[in-house]
Amino acid sequence: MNCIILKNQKLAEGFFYLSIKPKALIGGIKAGQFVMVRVGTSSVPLLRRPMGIADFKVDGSEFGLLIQITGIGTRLLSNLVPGDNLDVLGPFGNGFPPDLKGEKIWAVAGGTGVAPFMGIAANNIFGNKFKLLLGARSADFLLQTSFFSDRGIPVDVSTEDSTKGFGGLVTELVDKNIKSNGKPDVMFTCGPISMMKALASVADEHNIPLYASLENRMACGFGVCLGCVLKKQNEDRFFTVCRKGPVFLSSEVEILNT
Amino acid sequence: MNCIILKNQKLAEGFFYLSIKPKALIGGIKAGQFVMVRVGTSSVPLLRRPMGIADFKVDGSEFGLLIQITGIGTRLLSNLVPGDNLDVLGPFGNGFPPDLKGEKIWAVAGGTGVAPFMGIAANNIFGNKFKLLLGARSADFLLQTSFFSDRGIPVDVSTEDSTKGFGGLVTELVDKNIKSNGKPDVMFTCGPISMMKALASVADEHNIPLYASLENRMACGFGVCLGCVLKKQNEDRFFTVCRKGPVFLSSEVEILNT
Amino acid sequence: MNTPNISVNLAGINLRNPIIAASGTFGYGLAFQNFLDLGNIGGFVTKGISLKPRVGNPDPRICETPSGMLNSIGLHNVGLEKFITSKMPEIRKVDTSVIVNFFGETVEEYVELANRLDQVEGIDGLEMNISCPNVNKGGSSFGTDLSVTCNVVNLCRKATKKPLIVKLSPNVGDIVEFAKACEDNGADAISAINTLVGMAIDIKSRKPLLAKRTGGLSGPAIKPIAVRMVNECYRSVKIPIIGIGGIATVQDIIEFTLAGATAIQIGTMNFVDPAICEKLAAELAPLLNELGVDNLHDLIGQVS
Amino acid sequence: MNTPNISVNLAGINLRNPIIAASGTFGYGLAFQNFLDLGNIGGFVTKGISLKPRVGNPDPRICETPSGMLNSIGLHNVGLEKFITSKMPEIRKVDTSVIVNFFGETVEEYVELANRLDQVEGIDGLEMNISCPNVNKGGSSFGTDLSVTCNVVNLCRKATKKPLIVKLSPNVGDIVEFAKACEDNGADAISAINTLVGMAIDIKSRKPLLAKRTGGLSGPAIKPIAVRMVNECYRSVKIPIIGIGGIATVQDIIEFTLAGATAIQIGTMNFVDPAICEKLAAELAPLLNELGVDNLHDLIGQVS
Ligand SMILES: Cc1cc2nc3c(=O)[nH]c(=O)nc-3n(C[C@H](O)[C@H](O)[C@H](O)COP(=O)(O)OP(=O)(O)OC[C@H]3O[C@@H](n4cnc5c(N)ncnc54)[C@H](O)[C@@H]3O)c2cc1C
Ligand SMILES: Cc1cc2nc3c(=O)[nH]c(=O)nc-3n(C[C@H](O)[C@H](O)[C@H](O)COP(=O)(O)OP(=O)(O)OC[C@H]3O[C@@H](n4cnc5c(N)ncnc54)[C@H](O)[C@@H]3O)c2cc1C
Ligand SMILES: Cc1cc2nc3c(=O)[nH]c(=O)nc-3n(C[C@H](O)[C@H](O)[C@H](O)COP(=O)(O)O)c2cc1C
Ligand SMILES: Cc1cc2nc3c(=O)[nH]c(=O)nc-3n(C[C@H](O)[C@H](O)[C@H](O)COP(=O)(O)O)c2cc1C
Ligand code: FES
Ligand code: FES
Repeated sequence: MNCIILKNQKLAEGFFYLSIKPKALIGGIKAGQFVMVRVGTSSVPLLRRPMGIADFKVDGSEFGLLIQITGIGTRLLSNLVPGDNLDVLGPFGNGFPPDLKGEKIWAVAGGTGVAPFMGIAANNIFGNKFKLLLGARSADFLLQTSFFSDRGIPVDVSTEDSTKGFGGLVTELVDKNIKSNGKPDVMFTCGPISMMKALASVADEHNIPLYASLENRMACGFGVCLGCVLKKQNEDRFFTVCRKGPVFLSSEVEILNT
Repeated sequence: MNCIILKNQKLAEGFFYLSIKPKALIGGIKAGQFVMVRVGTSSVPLLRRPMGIADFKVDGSEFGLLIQITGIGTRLLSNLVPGDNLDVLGPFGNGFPPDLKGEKIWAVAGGTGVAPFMGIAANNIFGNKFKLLLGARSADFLLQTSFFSDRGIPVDVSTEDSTKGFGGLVTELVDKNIKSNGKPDVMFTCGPISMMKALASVADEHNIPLYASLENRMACGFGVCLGCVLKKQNEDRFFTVCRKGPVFLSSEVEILNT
Repeated sequence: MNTPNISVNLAGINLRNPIIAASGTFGYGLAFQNFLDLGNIGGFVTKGISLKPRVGNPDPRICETPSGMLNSIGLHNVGLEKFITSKMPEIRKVDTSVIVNFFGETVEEYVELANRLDQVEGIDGLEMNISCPNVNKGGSSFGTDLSVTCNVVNLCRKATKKPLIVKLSPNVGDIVEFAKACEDNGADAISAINTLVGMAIDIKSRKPLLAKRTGGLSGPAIKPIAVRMVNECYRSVKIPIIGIGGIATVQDIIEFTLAGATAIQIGTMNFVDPAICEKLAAELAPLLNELGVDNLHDLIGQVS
Repeated sequence: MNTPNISVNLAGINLRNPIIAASGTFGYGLAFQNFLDLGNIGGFVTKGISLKPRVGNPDPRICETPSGMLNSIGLHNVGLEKFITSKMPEIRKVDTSVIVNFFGETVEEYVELANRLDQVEGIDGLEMNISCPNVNKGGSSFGTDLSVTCNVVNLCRKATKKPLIVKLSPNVGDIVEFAKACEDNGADAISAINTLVGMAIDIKSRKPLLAKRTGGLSGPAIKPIAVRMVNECYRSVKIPIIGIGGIATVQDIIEFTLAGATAIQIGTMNFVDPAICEKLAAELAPLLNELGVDNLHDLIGQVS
């Protein structure tokens, strides 16, 4: 799918946000889905890079990617300028469940993990049931918080170096919130695997269903290479993250329970 | 050697001219030498591309490359914009002999083969002994002729489709010039191998020493890979084009005499 | 200007064009219908099928390398039963040639698979993947032991009347010996090449980037090795060769054809561009026109 | 923070760092003095030397491939006599370890070369290139025939007291057999790997891009194969291994070290950046600091 870069915005050192216009509408994007992005046209880098869809318009006329530079591919993407072409496949995967009962939905995110929740916020999917708890190492890396507050969504933040909000890990912030406000009906999470693991044990302890957006190296993004598998909890079988996920109930995947 | 692009000028469809400023002066450039240009920073394309030095300043503070798009490397180079960095090694090779006796020196060029003679013209190396005979398939591809005429150097042109100057091959133009003006004392040539071969037999017939700038695939550019060899005339030995050339006396290389 | 003929006859399988999607990179074909019309490609090879379903290797299973990738997907597949009952009915609806890739852990398993698949309607050919660990030989690969290769090809040949293609391992000293062994034992065609064994290490964790330590290298990086092996085989056997390894452009297809390939397979590049088989199919006739060739067949093995 | 130790002892050769320029990509060392200070690199290996001067293969001899290149330079070198009389006096002035690469067309030539080079002052080690055509065996390579390898290594071992390194061909079914054969026959170290045989074809002229039809594939494309082979050898032999194949970054050096390399060689990348050996040498200690390692030696073979 051919797309055009509308904007490339630096958010913090090593983080940028691409606003993208598909040349044809992308039907039915769900928050938590991802796209496979081709970087350049040569064989280095060879494979597409998976990137979660951040903000998007429901009519599929625009979407954004919040990207952290971690290697050759993301570095090349960071050089894109408005008007450049971008070759994208997707949307792929299942996204966060949009039709949950419960009255209190907390999204717990770390770093670029805030991205999929932008789509939920922008399209007001859960109205005032929704709250964001965002953690980062330092205030500069608390990305896109105003995107949520501008839309009236409560945002509670933590920083490891105490430069903003609660001083500590975002899981501690979750604990604190549970203590003061009671537990949510369901949690969503996206971020570093260590954070999501810690959160999975908090969720387990309090018996809160947790939907986690997982990552793995991917070659195809749509279930055919079988490269992106993770082990099922308590079963000698694998899921493909790209097709069965990337959003899973935390109790179902071994990696969040070890 | 780090360089900065000063200008990227399209000359004709598929041909462009890069004006380049080395960050440190390049000592002692001679017309007919070449540089090895790194294209990008990834392993595709892997090897540097050899490019003849076109116009240059004798103090080594600026030089130009006249480039034809023929593949991935030259296409990427055509996208450079002023301010971009370019990683260049050289100058390499021996260039055209600058200290020839004779009163009449003709440079016979085809297409981008005009490039090395720009350095001779700009630095007025042979004064009014020097004349350019330039051929191309069509008027649009007669490149840089005003560069020479602006400097008072006579230019005689031919086009295969008769859109400008003499209608025919540049070797026919040489024949015509010899018939009307007498033969030159020496000829230089640069251009397609078929043209240079034809010219070598003209030179042979009239007993005119001919210095030809040859090409070959190159990996290093300075004599160590032994990849760029051509066979010596009448000997079972090879020259490296990069170190013994790229300018050779036409009688010395088999490829111009077969 | 005539439209050049790009259809080929591959050991009795009529392909509308020489472009086949390679095993393990095209699933069971069906998922690609979102990206291309299977009716426009020569055919596809299924993911390798075993007698029983297999969960495959632990993860991580893939990583990227310069102009290539490593994979250790392993034996992950739905198994013969489910393949026949739930995949084949869908596959049969598709208007393209279908080649089923299969493998066993023992010679007996290979033979049983050949036997069973022989009976299945809608399969145009069988491709034996012999780059698999042989449990009876301490896990060394079938395809790197000449006598084992002879034996398993010979027995599978007897087990099926369908066109039998043997897919060669490049991890051998002399691929020609193996190509000849396949020809001598009744193979109708060979596929060359499967992946080269490679390894990559994460320097921070000091762990291999693949859980299985090593994996198969594929992609443009291996193309020169594949072209060489196809050409070596072409010069030594008479059965047709399917060229595989790093094909990414229509020029690459011609390169393999000149080296000796009757048809080609595209693997890794299906991930990069899931419509690539169809796109290259559309580019083939125009390129032949440019090259002044009427019939792709006339180029097979014509490198001078 | 201490400065990590990056010096290594390679079979008795003390290298100030593990970075050696590979044979055939560094000439006789001298031409690189325009680009770097040889006193800052571990050492270099000369272009392969034969008894008599050799003109090498017809041109074209090189072409580019995805993330790699093919070469068929062949035997082109100045010959032993001229090497000793006109190159060695210059080479001796250089403050770095000097390894001389040599090859013969017969076992006798190898032995005579080992004998003669043994007497030459200023040579720190000998590297036998056994990926050469054996005229007495119809041109098949020494390094792909196990008994020939055993024999030639054994006899060269007796002919020299200098550290003897055997450079292995990757074009074999099982490189470990060859590594063991070298160890058993007295080699002090092995270099792995030489180039993989590859081929590329110009589709317009229908000619191979190399006049010799095939050539050796080198560059980043082959790195995963090289890392795997180094690791296989490390797990099977005790003699030190020089890792070679596609090294382009300081991270690649650590990757080969973890796989089992005591030292490494850089080949093709010397063409892309003639100062690369010196640059990577400067980057090595800082990277070890980052990785929390005091001594490069502690990383050898430490992939888990
Ligand atoms: C479903 C999904 C959604 C993602 N969403 C985002 C996002 O919104 N923003 C963002 O910055 N990053 C996201 N990532 C991670 C992103 O894909 C990697 O950071 C990126 O591929 C690294 O590429 P590189 O070339 O810069 O790094 P390199 O290290 O050079 O990449 C080498 C290889 O490893 C793979 N790889 C490396 N790290 C990862 C990883 N963490 N996950 C998957 N593959 C990896 C790459 O695909 C590539 O094949 C997501 C990953 C997945 C699987
Ligand atoms: C001494 C010398 C001076 C040159 N001067 C000029 C110049 O002033 N202007 C200009 O436009 N071109 C010049 N060339 C040719 C230029 O180097 C090639 O056109 C260019 O390398 C092609 O690169 P590519 O990636 O675009 O093409 P590709 O075909 O993708 O290149 C593939 C490989 O082949 C090699 N190659 C292909 N064609 C040639 C060729 N004709 N000569 C040498 N190597 C080749 C490349 O180096 C590369 O390794 C010169 C070549 C030499 C040897
Ligand atoms: C992820 C992946 C899975 C593969 N699985 C199989 C398989 O099941 N059976 C098989 O014979 N080959 C398998 N292959 C090998 C390919 O079919 C092909 O031979 C190889 O990838 C080289 O072609 P390429 O360079 O075009 O990818 C697989 C390759 C990849 C990349
Ligand atoms: C142009 C060229 C010439 C080579 N000549 C030799 C040689 O004479 N002897 C030898 O043992 N290896 C030779 N090699 C192989 C290299 O030393 C090295 O083993 C190989 O290139 C792999 O390393 P790389 O990927 O870093 O290039 C040559 C390689 C190249 C590219
Ligand atoms: S990325 Fe290919 S199956 Fe998930
Ligand atoms: S290009 Fe390397 S020797 Fe000439």
